[in-house]
Amino acid sequence: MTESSPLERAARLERGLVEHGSVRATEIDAAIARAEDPGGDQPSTALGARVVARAWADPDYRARLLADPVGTLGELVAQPVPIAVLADTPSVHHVIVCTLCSCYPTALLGNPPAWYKSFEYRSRVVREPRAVLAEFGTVVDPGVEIRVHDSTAEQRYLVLPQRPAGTDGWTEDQLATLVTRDAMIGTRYPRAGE
Amino acid sequence: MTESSPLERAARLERGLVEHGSVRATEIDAAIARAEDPGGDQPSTALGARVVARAWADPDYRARLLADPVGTLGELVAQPVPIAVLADTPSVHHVIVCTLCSCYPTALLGNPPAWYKSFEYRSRVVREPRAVLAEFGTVVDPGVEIRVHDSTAEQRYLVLPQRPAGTDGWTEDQLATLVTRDAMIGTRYPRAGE
Amino acid sequence: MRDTLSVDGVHDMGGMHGFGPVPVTDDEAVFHAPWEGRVWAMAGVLLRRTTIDRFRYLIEQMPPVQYLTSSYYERWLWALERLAAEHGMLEGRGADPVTRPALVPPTPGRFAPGDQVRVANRVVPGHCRVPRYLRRQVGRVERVACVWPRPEESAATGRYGPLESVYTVVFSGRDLFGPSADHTVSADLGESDLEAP
Amino acid sequence: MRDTLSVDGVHDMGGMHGFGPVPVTDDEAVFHAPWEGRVWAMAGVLLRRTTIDRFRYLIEQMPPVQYLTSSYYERWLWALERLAAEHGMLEGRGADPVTRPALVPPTPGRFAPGDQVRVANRVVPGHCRVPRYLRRQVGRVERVACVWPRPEESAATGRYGPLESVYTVVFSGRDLFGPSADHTVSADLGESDLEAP
Repeated sequence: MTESSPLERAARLERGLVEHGSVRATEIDAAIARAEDPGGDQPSTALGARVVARAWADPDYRARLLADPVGTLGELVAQPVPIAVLADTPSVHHVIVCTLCSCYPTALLGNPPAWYKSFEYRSRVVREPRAVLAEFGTVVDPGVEIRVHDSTAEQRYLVLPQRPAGTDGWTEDQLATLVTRDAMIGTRYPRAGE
Repeated sequence: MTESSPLERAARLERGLVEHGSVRATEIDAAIARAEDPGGDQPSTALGARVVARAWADPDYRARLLADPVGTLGELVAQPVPIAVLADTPSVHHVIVCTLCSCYPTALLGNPPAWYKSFEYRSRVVREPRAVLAEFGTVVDPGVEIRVHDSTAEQRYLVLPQRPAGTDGWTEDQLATLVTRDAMIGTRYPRAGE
Repeated sequence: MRDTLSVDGVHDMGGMHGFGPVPVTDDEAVFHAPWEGRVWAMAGVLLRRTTIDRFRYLIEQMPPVQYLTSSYYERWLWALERLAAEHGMLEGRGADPVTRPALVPPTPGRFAPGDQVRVANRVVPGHCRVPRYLRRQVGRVERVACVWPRPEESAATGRYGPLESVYTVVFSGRDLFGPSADHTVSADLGESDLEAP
Repeated sequence: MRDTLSVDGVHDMGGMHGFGPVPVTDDEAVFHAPWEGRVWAMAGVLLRRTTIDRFRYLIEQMPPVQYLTSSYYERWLWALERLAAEHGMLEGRGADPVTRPALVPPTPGRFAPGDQVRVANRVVPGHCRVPRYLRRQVGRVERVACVWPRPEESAATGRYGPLESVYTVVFSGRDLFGPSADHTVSADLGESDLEAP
């Protein structure tokens, strides 16, 4: 392997693959465009926020989402692998990680943030989740169990946080503004209500 | 910490330590001179070879060496920590390593070779000693148990190889020419006799 | 390339010390350079011709220092170069598409929710999805998570292997990381990676 | 400096995959550059003012990439800089000499030759001389090796800790590394690191 830069190596690989018909440059372009500017029905943080907001607003949807997450999420966007929804409660706070690589619910949320893929997060959150969450500014009550889910198989996870206080009567669209990506991974709480 | 070279950092540290009386430059010079050109009674591979040759030649010495290694080796050079002598037999071949750092019988043999301190040796020899020994050109009969000693505490190890065939009647000095450093670590056999 | 030596690699870093604070940023850029996007998208195409486990396994074979000093998409690029090479994709050969298995509902297997299980001592060289910090630990089955092909075979062959039940198993943080740990850890482990305790 | 986080560090590399062939050379140079000799000799002097365990512990706190990309004496230099700093040796303060314990004959302890023992699950952060590949494995006591201060305390305080018996324990390579391993491994483990199986 030469010592060329990743940029040069990536370009060389793509040229070779295109030349021999293994990829088409147009499909690469289209995939990047979709990832960087997803429409409303493409995997993205915004899509995940809609799911969480609806689960907060609609008890039937929440029940369906927990009982059949693949089917329920599949109504919005195809789920090629199993996915489980982890509902936080007053006594359990869920956090997801993939210590072995960087498995993430991309089929729902799009690409993971850089910190999720970092060695620091991967190595530490299974061992000392309270210390790691504190680095996000998240302090979990000592009486609350933190459960860290290591995504060691093909099943993916989505955290369903507790609905913030002070949001009585809010619409789904209003609720969705409180749902951050990190809240769906479990490293931060949703934004506060009123 | 600055990005200066190890050479610059080492010089800066030494200047600071000398200036404040923590070390004397002359004792540094003297220690290096001893390590690089040990006299006959300083720890070195040659000293270890004398021990092994004598154990081959003198059954009483061998018995004392195995029964009281610290005392027996201490007749030649002080042993500040425990040391055990591992006698190879037709059915067991001993190899030493320190997976956690690079512990080595320095009080007898002097400083370890670079490969002994390498990540490759430290990581692999406890897991696949036959493959590692093969990289030294050493093929151990499949019927012989390889025992790898991980130097995890302060006890150090010296391997006492089997006396090579074809050395009947050899003097200790002659025998000592067959004893290599690697033979006392266990990664190679002694040189062959006649 | 040595193809059989990655089970105890540096990629298996769960529980490791020394990596320092998490680089928490609110940087939401999907790609931090155009080439990253192209590598990501090429992976999406090429992964139709092999298994996700094969791709992971290739990454796991990066030498430790290179793994730790490469960025995320550099590791992907390294694996894609090897994937293209092993299929002769740059010499005009190709690879047949590989079908991801259809999702089937979880089915009852050897273990049931509530069972205590011990994680097997998975040390045989090759790809493996049992992190080292869980080896030989005892946990409790929470649910049957799914049915999925065994990753060992999928990684070794580049074709999806035989199906098996996958269980979500919960462990005490105290068992794993000592008395100061007050959390729990769950992992999804295949039936062949679990034993009666 | 975070002083309590090295038990699962990259230095604990016994059994790790990925490091490639051993760099076997017949190069017998004791030092490969003059500064290496000076670092080695300075260590000899400074180690009279602390414990060998403290020195090891300092090295173990190098960040993983730095550890893996530094040479042997660079790691020593890094630790000596920290050792000098923690004793204020460059500000005119010094450190009292520390006496290495006198060698005493091994004494009978809790375990006897022939006993089966289980290695404790040593996961509490701090210095530790139990390699990870031996945690919770069962072996057989071969002999009482020596009596020596507990390295945990010696590392934490820079003064030698309470004495304990150290046992040479033999393990089956098969237990540690799977069915293809036909060798045995021995390690010297302190009484407090061993349990009845």
